[in-house]
Amino acid sequence: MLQVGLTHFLVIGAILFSLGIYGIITRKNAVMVLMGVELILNAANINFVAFSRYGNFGLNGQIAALFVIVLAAAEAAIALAIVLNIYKTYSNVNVDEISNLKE
Amino acid sequence: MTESLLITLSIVTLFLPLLGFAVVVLTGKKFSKMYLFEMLIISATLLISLTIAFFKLSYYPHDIVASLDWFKFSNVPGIGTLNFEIGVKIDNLTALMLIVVNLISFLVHLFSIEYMHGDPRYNRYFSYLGIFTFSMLGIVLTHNLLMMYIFWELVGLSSYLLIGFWFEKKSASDASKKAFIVNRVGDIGMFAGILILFTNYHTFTFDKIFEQISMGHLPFNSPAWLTAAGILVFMGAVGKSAQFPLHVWLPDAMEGPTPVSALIHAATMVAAGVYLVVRIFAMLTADAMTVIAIIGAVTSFIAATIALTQNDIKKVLAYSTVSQLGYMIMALGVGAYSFAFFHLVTHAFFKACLFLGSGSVIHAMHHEQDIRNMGGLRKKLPITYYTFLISTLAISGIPFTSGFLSKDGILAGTLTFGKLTGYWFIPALGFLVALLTAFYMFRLVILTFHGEPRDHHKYDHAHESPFVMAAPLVILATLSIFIWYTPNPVGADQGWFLSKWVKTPHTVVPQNQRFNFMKTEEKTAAAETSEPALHEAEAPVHGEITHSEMYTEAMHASHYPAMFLSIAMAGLGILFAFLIYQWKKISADMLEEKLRPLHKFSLNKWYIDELYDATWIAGTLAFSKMLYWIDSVIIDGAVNGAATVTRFVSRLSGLFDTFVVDGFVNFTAFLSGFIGLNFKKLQTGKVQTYVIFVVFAIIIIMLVFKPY
Amino acid sequence: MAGFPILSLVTFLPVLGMIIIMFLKKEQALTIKYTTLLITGIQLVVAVVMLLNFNYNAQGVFQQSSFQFIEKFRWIQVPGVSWLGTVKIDYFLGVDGISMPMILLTAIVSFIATLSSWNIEKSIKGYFALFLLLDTGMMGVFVSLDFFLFYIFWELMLLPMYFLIGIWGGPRKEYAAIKFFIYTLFGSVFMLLVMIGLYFSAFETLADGTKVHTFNLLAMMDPSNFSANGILSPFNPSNLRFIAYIALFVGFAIKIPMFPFHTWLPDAHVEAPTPISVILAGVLLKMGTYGILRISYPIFPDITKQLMWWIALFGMINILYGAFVALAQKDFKKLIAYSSVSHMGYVLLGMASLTTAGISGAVFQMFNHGTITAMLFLIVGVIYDRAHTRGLDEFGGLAVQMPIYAGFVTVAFFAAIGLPSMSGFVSEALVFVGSFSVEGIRVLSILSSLGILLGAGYMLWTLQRVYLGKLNEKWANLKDLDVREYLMFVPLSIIVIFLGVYPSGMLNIMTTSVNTLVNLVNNGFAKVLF
Amino acid sequence: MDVSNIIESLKLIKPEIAVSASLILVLIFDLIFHKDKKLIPYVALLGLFATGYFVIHQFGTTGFGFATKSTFKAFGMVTVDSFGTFFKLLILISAVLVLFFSSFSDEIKKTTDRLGEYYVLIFGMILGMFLMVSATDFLLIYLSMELLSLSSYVLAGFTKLRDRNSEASLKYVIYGSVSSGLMLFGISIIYGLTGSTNLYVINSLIQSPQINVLALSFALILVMAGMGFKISAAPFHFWTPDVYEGSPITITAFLSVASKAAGFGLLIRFIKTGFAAMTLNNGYWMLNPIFDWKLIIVILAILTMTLGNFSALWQNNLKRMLAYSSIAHAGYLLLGLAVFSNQGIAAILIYFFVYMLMNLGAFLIVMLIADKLGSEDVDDYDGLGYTSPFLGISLAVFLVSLTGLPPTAGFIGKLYIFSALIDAKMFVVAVIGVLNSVVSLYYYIRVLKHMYLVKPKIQPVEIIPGLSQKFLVLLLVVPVLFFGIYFSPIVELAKNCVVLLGF
Repeated sequence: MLQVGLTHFLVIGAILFSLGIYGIITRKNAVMVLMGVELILNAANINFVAFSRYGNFGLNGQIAALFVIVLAAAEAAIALAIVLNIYKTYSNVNVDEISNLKE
Repeated sequence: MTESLLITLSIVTLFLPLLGFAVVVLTGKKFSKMYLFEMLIISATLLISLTIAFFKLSYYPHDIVASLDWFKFSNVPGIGTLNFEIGVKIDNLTALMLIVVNLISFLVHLFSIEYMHGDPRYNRYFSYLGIFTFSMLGIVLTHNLLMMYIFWELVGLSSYLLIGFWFEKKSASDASKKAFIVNRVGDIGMFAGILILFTNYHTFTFDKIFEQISMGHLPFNSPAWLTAAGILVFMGAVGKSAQFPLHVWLPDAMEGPTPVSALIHAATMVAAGVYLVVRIFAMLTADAMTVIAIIGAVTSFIAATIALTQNDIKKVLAYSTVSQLGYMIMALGVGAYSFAFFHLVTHAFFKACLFLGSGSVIHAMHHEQDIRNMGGLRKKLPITYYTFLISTLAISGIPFTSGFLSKDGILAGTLTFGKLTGYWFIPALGFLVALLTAFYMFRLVILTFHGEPRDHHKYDHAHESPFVMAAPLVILATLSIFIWYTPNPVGADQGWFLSKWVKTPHTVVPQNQRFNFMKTEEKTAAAETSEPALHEAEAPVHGEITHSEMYTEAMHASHYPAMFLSIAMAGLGILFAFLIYQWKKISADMLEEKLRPLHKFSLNKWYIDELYDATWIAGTLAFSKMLYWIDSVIIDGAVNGAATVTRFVSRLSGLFDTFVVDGFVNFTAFLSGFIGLNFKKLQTGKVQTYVIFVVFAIIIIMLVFKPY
Repeated sequence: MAGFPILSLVTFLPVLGMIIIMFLKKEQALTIKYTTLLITGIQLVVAVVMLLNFNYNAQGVFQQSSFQFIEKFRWIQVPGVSWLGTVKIDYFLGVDGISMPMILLTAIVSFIATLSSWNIEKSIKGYFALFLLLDTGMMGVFVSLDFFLFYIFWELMLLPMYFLIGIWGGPRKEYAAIKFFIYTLFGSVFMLLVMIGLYFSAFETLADGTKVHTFNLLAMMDPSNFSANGILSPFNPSNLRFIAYIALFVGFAIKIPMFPFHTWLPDAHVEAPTPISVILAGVLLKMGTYGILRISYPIFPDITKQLMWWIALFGMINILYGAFVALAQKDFKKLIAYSSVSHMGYVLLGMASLTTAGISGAVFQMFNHGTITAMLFLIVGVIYDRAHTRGLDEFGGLAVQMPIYAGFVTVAFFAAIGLPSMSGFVSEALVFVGSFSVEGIRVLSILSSLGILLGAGYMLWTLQRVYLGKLNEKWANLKDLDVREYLMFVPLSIIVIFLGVYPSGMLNIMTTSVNTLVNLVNNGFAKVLF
Repeated sequence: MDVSNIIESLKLIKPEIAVSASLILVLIFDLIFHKDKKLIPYVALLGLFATGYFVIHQFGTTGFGFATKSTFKAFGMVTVDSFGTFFKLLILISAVLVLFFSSFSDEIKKTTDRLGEYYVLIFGMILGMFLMVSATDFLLIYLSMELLSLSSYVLAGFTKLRDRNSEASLKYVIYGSVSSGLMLFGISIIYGLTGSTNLYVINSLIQSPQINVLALSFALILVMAGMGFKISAAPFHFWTPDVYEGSPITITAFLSVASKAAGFGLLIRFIKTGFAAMTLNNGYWMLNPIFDWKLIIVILAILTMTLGNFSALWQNNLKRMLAYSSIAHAGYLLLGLAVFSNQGIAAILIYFFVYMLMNLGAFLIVMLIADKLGSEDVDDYDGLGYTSPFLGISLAVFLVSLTGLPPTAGFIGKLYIFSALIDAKMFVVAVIGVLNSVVSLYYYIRVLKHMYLVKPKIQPVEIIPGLSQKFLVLLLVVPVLFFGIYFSPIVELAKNCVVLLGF
């Protein structure tokens, strides 16, 4: 009988993390890139909660997860505002093309 | 006349010419008559010198020495006090040299008044003569090697200035440069020799060095080093006295005014080399003496053969000077010390006379120096002719002249040397040179003064020189007669010059390093050790016997053979000269034709200059160019090259500004540029690329780190 | 004199001048010039006053009590904690027989260089301000007895030099300036590391008996001040000391400049304006050799003895290499620059001998090279000012056109050749006397003597090409020296000849100190007591 | 956690409270006086001075704030000690200076209508930084870093005057959030391995042998990535040049000094609190051998300074050049950390103090020139040294100081860094360090070359700074020179601020 344990959560966290990285690297759309970031944050959240639940470490991890969720929201808000601004200037949100500052 | 007064006078006589130089050189531009001041000075110097010489030779049998510390290092670790002394030593040699130098200098000054008349740098010329006299007197008066070296270089300077006096001519400035540099080659050797002695004895003073050697203290405890020191110091003489292989500068030095040639390049400065060897004679080992004898003999032979074919009146005389200096050096090498010095003195007078005579001719012929354009001048320039003739007889070694006495002595010395050591080629060369000398000197006389004039235009304008030029000639010619040196016209041994004034010094070289014939016999040696006090009282320093009895006997035995042989040689030479040039019994052209290769070889001075040009000079310049190339290309910019590449790349990609060009142009520059360039490329401006880099960085760090 | 801070005066006087100049207006060009002249003049007078009060028998070198005109007070002090010892740096100035000649040299050359700066036209104010700052830097190096202070002065003159070459220099000035800067900085950063290493290795015992780390050079010379496990302690068997010596030496060698670090010199000289070339050759190069004598030798006597052959070898290479390359030059100034390389080789050779004669010769040569080369650069400057070219082959016969000038040229050239009766001879002779007497480097010494010959070669050739021969008609209107130029040459000529005739004037100053140094180095770390 | 603990803790965070209060005050002022923004800078300044008062008072105070667990000793989320206070002071001084900069800056003047937001965000940054340097709990570390980041993301693109402002902002936010994400993931793993987020607790737990070293290393490297981002250590520095160039110059200056200082404060505290077993009597730390910090820091340091210096060689834009230069300086600072000793930390503190003066000075001059010239391109600086001697000489002093030549303060910073290295016998690293500083000379001096040596193609503009601007420049020049000659005060201060609470 398959017991869902810590490892499973961690594997899911790792997969999310990897997907996040993959998204950040490959997506051209800035909003999609930001979604990749959200995936990473949530991967960490899953870890926190899982450790907290299975490790008998008290509630610290879960509280941390709550904070992260809040912060993720704030970050998303700011990031989207910036993307909006970019759209105003460049009329697109393709991160590849926004590369005047270099070398 | 106390000793201290003599010393004072000698110092005065030393510095007077310097004063003359300083005053004339500084004021000569403003006052056109400043040369008279120099004349005054040289007259005073001459008078004082004569006084000193008179008193020294008459009243003081021993040496008069005074010295002081020029500078010193006290409390030197391991040594104590290190003195750099300067000082004056007046012995008989000094006294005689004082007369020779100052007399000839005075006469040359006199001669120059007319000869140099009208030169734009007239006063400058006299000031240079002043500094020369000063330097030469320094060499004469010094009692140590350091000061000798200092004045050695200073005569070099005055020689440089005077040879290049007409520096507008390229040949003159070339010659002066050559003279200085060639002399420097010898000087380096001399300096090295001095260093060997100083390192071991911590003194430069001749007497102190000799004293230490005589006590058995050899340089670096090895007789080989003593030989080396002797030969190295002798190197200085090789340069200054124009011995082979450094003789090449002297003929070129004839670019200077003729009176200068008479004074510096015939009578005095070039004889300084001989004087130096005379000074260090006491410390020469047998090996060193052999080297010296060989160099002297070879030089005299080479120079004599070259003189045979030269057409420039001064060149002939120059080579004859080289040849005669070779004689003196050879004489020292074979141990005929006193004759060498004797020849120095006699040669100084008759050679000065010859040069001034040639000056008179050149002056009369309006600076024509080629003897092929002369002839028949006997009638136009009688005084010049007769004085010239007397001197020529002297140099050829005809009896009743001073030259005969000294030359005869030298030849006897070589003969004895050959007999005692088996080096027969040295006397052979000596006699051969005697023949050649007589030949080329008479060739010169005949072509210049006898026969018909070959350039009538110049001949017609020629006229005898005025008094100030003639008087020196007469005086010098008179001094070429035997009577000044000895009452006996065929043997100088009993004359005051050799019996009283010049005696061979006691050699200080260890017994086993001497020639057999110079070894102190046991009898004498015993006397030396048992009765040193008595010995000293009787015969201080110069009175000692250097040569063994064996030598004295052999010398005695070879006196007459040598005399007859030398007269025969001279006569033969003169005969040939007359046969060929006067009576034209043998055609000179025919001889030239038959002996073409030899003639060319002689005319071109054995191609020695060409050889040096092609090897040393060209080599040095090529080497220096190569080093400079290396310096600017390889050392400076392992990467001037790399920078070029960078620049090329920069143009190509259009990425850089002039930054690279004036950037670090060396390897680090290139490297940093290169690194920077690649780092720069990482900065693509695309944020996703950055993220990729970060991810990769993390992976790489994990791998490098190997925490597992 | 006791108590009067004469060394601070001589060092910081130029800074005072600089401040005065800062407050002057750009337009007051003449005032600025005269201010500078006055300041350097006073500096010279102060230096002479020091000389007059100088005690010839005081040893100096490693003994604080026998240094003269000492100024020492606490500059930086931070009380220590367990992991950080008391930080203590002294403002420590003093003079002994080795630094005194250098101080004189600096004062003389600065004064002459001021005279020669008279026809600078571009931003005069900046020029003279930087010039004076440079002066302070140079003087400071020669009077510091604290490594930290020494280093600060050492670096202080980099920037003024950069600008002086870079702004007032020739066509490739930017390149030359940066090359000079980078090279020197490259050397000095290593010096910095060694300095720190020594700091952590050496102690000084304070008055209250506590031991603190120190930058005091004199304390570093006493082995009893080193702890056994200090990184650069002589008791530490690691070879770090050896490496440190090399690093320090490279720092100094670049300044000398020693082959193969010399390539900045020709560029810097050629591009720098005349007065700066004069300073550069006259004083700056000496800082390298001075540093070796003041720091490397007494602090690392053991390594010095080990490496003496190598130092002599590089001395020889410098002499011969510089001379050969000089022979190949077509640019007058470059030729003089390479001749400097050659002449500084004698200094190295003399130092390597570790004998009194050799080191005295080296120090004396430092002084003489300073005055002689200053003259040579002034000579180049004179024709460059008039003809605006320095090509050796473009001239000829100037001796006819400019006889007075030619007279000074003769003096300077023959002094450079090492003609007796000129100061250069005495120092070169002493160098050879010293180096020849040491068996290990005798061969090198003999080979080096070839440099005398080559020196005569390139100098006389130059003399011939530029001054002798027929006058090139192009230059028939060049004027002879004016009064100001006359004033630059006369004192230098007098010094050169005076010291050639009476070398004791300079040698006596240094003998006691040099003896002490020789003892110190030769005895390794055995305590030296006379 | 009881009330008294909270009250005690509040006493410890007075400066932070003051910052927060100022933030709110500025916000309120902005709302009330939205027509006239002139007052806002003064209010902000007042707030900073008030904060300064508390910061200075905090020197010597130590304590843990907001302890979370009673089973262990009362370790808190916030640790107050002199080390942190030093950094707070540093941050505060640079904030004050940046405030002045802002009042001169043309860029900021053009956006006066949003001035309130600007100051509010700056206060946000300050608060984040204050918390960063005293945080000893991963949670607070993360939160404070985010607070700093979020404020700076906005500020980077604040002026919106040019395209590059927005671009900088976007890059910053993407790069920054990825970094913080990575770090957070790392933190979550550490939490899983040790069961705690408190550094002190982690320190004591981490010694147990059953810790999975691979996982821990991975987590720590991720955390390093986050912190490396803040201090722009290679290879996490890529955002720096782009963002520095794109941001308003005042913000660039602030980021390059304060943000970096906070990052370093955090990094040092993190390593020492988390991994040092004890500090030996001679000042060296005994680090827990579980992770080879020395190797990684040395590698990062060398990489950072080399990359920074060599890239800077090629820059024509002065801002960008200074960005790379600040990367290089981060490398030197990491060298100070790499010795893991109190000496090294003291060197870092000294260096930072000096770096603040000279770097802000350089940015100030660049700003003043850019305002007039409209360009930060080095080619446009040709001949400027003659027409604007005051600015020219001042910039020369700052650049020379940045190179590290005496007699400027920059030399003292370098001296102490290299002293620490030599003392720790890290000779090779020291040699690489000094060689790097030789390279750095090249690009700094290049600016001077353009100002003084290069002949201008067109007549250069004359820039005469106002009296207050001159005063501000002097305020930075004089200490740079003064501390170069007399540096006892900084050393004294640094020496007293090295010790972290608990060791």
